[in-house]
Amino acid sequence: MRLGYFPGCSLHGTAREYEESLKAVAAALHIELEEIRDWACCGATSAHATSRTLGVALPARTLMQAEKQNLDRIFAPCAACYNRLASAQHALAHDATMASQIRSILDYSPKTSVSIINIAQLLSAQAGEIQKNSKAPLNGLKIACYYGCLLVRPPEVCKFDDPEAPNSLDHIVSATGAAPVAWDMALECCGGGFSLSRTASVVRLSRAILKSARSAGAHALAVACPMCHSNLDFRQQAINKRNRDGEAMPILFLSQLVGLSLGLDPIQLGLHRHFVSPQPLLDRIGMGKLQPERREQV
Amino acid sequence: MQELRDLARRLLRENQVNVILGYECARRGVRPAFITEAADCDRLVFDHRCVHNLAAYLSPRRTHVRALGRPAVVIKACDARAVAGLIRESQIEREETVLIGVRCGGVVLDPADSSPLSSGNIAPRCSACDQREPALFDHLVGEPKGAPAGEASRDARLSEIEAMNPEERLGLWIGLLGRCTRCHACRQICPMCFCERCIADKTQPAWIETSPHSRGNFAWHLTRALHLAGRCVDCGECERACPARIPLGLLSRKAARSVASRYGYVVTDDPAIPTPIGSFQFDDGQEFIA
Amino acid sequence: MSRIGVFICHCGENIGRTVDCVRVAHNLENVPGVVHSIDYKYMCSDPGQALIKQAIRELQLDGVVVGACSPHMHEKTFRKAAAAAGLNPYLCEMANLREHCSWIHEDRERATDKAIGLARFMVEKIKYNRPLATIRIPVERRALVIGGGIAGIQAALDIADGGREVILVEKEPSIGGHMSQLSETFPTLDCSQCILTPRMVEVAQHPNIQLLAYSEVESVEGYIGNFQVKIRRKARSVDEIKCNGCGECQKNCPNQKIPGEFDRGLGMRTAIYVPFPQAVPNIPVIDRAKCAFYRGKAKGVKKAVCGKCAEVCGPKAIDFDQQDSFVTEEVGAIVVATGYQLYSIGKAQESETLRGYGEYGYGAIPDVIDGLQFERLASASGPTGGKILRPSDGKEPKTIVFLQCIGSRDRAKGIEYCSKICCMYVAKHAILYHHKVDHGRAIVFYLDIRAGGKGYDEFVRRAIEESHALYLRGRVSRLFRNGDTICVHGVDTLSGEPVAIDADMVVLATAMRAQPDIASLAQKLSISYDRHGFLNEAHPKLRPVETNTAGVYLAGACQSPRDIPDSVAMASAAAAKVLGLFSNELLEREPLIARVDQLACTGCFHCERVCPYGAIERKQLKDGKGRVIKIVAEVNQGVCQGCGTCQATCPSKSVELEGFTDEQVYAAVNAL
Amino acid sequence: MASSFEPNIVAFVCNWCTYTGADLAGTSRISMAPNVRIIRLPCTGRIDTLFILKALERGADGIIVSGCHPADCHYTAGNYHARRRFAIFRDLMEFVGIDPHRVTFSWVSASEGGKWAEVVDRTTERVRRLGPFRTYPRLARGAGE
Repeated sequence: MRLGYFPGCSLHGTAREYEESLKAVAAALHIELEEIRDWACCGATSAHATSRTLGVALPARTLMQAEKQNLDRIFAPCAACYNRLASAQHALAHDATMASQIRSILDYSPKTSVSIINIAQLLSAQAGEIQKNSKAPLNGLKIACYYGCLLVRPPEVCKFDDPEAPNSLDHIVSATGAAPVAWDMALECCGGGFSLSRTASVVRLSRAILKSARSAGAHALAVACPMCHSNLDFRQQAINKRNRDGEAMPILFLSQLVGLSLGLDPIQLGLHRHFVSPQPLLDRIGMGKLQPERREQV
Repeated sequence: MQELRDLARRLLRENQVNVILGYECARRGVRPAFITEAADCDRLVFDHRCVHNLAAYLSPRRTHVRALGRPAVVIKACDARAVAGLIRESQIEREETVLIGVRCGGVVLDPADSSPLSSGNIAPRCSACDQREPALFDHLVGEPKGAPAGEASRDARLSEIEAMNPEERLGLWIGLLGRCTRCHACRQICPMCFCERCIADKTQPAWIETSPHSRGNFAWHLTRALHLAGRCVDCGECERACPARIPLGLLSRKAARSVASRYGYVVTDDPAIPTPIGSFQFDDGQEFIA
Repeated sequence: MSRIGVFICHCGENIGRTVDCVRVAHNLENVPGVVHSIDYKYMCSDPGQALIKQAIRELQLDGVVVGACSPHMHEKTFRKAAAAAGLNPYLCEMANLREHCSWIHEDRERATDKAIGLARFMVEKIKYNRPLATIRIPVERRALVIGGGIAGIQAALDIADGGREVILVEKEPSIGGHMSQLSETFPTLDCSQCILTPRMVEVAQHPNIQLLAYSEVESVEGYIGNFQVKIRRKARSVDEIKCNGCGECQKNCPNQKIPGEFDRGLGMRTAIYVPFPQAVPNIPVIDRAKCAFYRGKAKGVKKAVCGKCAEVCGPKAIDFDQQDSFVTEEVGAIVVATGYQLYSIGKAQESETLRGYGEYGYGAIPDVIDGLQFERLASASGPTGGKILRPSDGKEPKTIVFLQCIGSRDRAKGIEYCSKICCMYVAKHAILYHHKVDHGRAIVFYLDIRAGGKGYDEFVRRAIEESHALYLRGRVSRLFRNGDTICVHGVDTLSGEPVAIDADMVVLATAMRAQPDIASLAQKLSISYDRHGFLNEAHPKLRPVETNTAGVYLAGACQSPRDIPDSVAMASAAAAKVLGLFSNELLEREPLIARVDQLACTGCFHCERVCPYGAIERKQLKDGKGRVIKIVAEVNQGVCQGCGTCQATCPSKSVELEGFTDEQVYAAVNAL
Repeated sequence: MASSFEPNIVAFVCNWCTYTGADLAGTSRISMAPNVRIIRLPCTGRIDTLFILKALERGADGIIVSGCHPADCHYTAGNYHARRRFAIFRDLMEFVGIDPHRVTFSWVSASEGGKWAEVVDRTTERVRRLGPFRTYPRLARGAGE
């Protein structure tokens, strides 16, 4: 299977481990990821918050690049990137004024038939393969699947899972051998892009999520968004210290969990890069020690 | 060939049927044969010259054939679609007819043409055909055949006409249909035209003008194509029979394209599948309706 | 046809103002075949009709064209007048010069030209009209009622009291429907069971009613006055005649822990069970999916795994080998009263456009229940004996939140219509809760309060003012578990403030939806349904209980969301229609139906394929010696409704629709 | 084309929806072009493509075919059958070069008097722009005869 690949900025920066683990998992599942040449930032939260046109034009340009490369399916692992690409495509297909504006900006009119998929779509289609190739099933692990705001919403754009009671991540986690827990906060906001500007809000929101996962008995949280990961992972020390909420909760990318079940090396999966060490988790499934000397500080 | 003759002989000897509808050699090429004696079965042939759609003789309106008794009929894959049509539309009973399916690698355009089958003389519909044998039969005879020669670009002409502007199209059809003399050979030879009294012959009221005059010709051929939509088996007999050489298949194939693109319907030799006109889906396309 | 009279009406000024009626009449005079053409101020008046009658008699007219208003208005009037003068009524036609001409045009000249054209159409058409005779068909004066809820019960009793036999078919083991599950009813708070049960017993004991419970309609053939209905009697595994309803079998059934459908999963039942103690008929049924005997058999265990019920049954009524059986009944009319189902919250919906409400955690959070479950909690005969207790821990909820419009009025993910009953039953729940729980706090999230009806708005006011329910106008976004409470996040749109409430229990007022299998029933009956699956009435205002298939009537929530009084009123109306139909031995029908030219018919049966009513039959044509020449189509006069789809489909035009024959249309088109 | 051209348009409509809708337009006094004359049939299912051909032969410049919306058919399914018949017929007409814009197909319910007036006015305006239907007269003289 050949897929167009849109890493987005985070996967080359703060979420290197997401890309590392993705590439390792893709190789193990024989998925060929072909990076879109000269892709641009999706605009994240800032672009469409300031100008709707810019928020569509940036992803539209990437769609154009992909089209020129003859890619008919694009995989965007970051939930926010996915959301921006899909929203832009939706706007091009349903908003004639916007479409003509974008046409004049890019001097090109991107087709709206290219399919854009996120990690939940990709891996839930591979659930059978994951289960079949599982070398180290994660039996006994309880995972809270965290969808966040952008993976399955808005429904008219995402159209692949129930926007209020999704189960695609749970489906994937089940395939790794771990047990997804039933919890209430799977779709709540972590604070998103306010990490630096309104840290207190982020801490309050992220704490509620961690608390809910903990009370549901989860050993770790599985995420699909670098922004959510950074809020829940990086801010957790502050949260836990201030509130004495309990033990630290490792935050893993979905691809890392899948990688572990496929028997890939934890270091190759970038597990050593997290602030909250996933070591207790590894201990629980009887995996070795993460090499402390290889741990890099970001 | 021997297999076919032996089978025919056995069917007649065992009184399973009274007549074999098949092909025999004629002065020029082959022609339909109606064999009622076991001794005559050696006259039967089947090869790439057997273009005729013998299903047409099964129509209850062919009383002279009916009079011969219970028939066995030699059918190619395309002819089987016509047999299925006749069963579907209650014209014949499946159990009353013995179907001898023949494997076919394509036939020539002109039954009088005795040269070997090549991309030069093959009937265009055969180049586009991917069915080497019928699925509807009682007996299947003949050696397996390879794919026929020629380009499978059957509908290029159709698309070409669709791409013309309306004036050009109208001009084209005025030219073509203007040649029609209303001899109705197209209707007489068509296996799916089996009406007791054709609409073109109805005079009270005369919806279709009877004189050979372009205006009535348009009404006739449009109506015929509509009646054949989802029923035409594309056997090409109408074009072969037309003394004015009007490419009538274009109209019925346009209708076929219309039902295929709108309703995903393709004519098959399964009598259980209903025709597209006469059935419907709640969400059938209606882009043309205000 | 050669002696046609044309009568142009001025309709006072209505036509005359824009159409020069004198010119129209003069012009038509010159059309071949017209022997008489006049205009008059009011054609429909007595003197106007007298003019027509006089002309028919004196001039021996054999066709009458009245140029006046819409035939929908006065066709019957003029045909009656023609008939009174001895002319066959179907030789009288109308040209619509008012609605379709004078009222919609201003230019007198052009309107007059058009009026002449319209009248010409009719003159040419009528030359081909044939005298037709009204069709009379016998009526089988027994009725079938499908569905034994309150609507079906009412319809059955009314028809039976009118002296006609009724067959009442109910698919569940007992009649009673949703109403039997309710605690009290709004706005009077009388106990549902107390008013319903006597009616159920009356059904069972009525000499004119034959009750077929645990049965379903398998197929319907025929037409008004003459339906043949095949009914499947599902195997109860209990002999209905032998069983005396003692209940020993239930007491001894080892499987006591099956969540009961009647209690909406809040109470338990056994594998052999009657759905509720007041069931009619009071005969148990074995749930074969749950019964150990059948499970063992399905697994291939040779020896009977269990047979407790058969052992304890005195009259030996248990019949493990019972099979579905079929009965066929002849009836003249059918009342459909199949009721509704509740919107299944949070579950996969069968329609892709409906998405459910995962955010409310129904099914995941045990103390989130639906309205019907609350009814069971509040019911004196329910699983808690009428106490409001939480399903999770049996505690009394001190704060309860009701959410209205779950599924209803939500175009984004539910259905757009209003379910009509929820505002009222939520008010009822709030009042019942106030009665049953001391110092309890009830909060209602609503979009609008719709309380139209006798005593309805007063009832809602009572919930607010006397039962102190707090009504907040707004939606709830999400429910979270918070320890053993449920945190309700919503918004009060009147104050504009977000609200968070810690509730002990949440009740979702879910939408009323059409029955899931309505399409197949509608198909059997040849009636139509809307896109939500509610059955279509013949006319939304004037024929609310009839359908477009003559002889089939509607009652209750199968037609649209309805409360009990509406359902009962509708059922009585349907019963009145049935009794009206049954008041005659013969039924008269308009003769505007199809007929086949059997000489020309080829027997391809395209007509049979397109006929919406199954009116086409196959007929063998035989020669003098009795040999079959061919098989041709024939129209069943009782079934055909005269749509004419057969004629347009017939390739050889061997079907004609009386009143709209090809010759008639052709003649009109030729008059262009 | 001379702007004074007034097209001759025939409407074949079903009795239950469009005819009644046109009645409603009348009772509501909605003014519309006087070019359209209605022929009433029980159902769109009864409306034959032959009607269209014959009307065009007899000098109609435009045609309207109108009936009940899907799911509203008085006879439950006549309009669904008609929809397929007309869809294929329209494709064929277009294929032989007869301008399909001369024929308007529409669903007008008994309550859509306003929509009926729109259909009438729009069709009249469009056919007026297309000019008289000369295809058939031309055929009668006949390029190929």
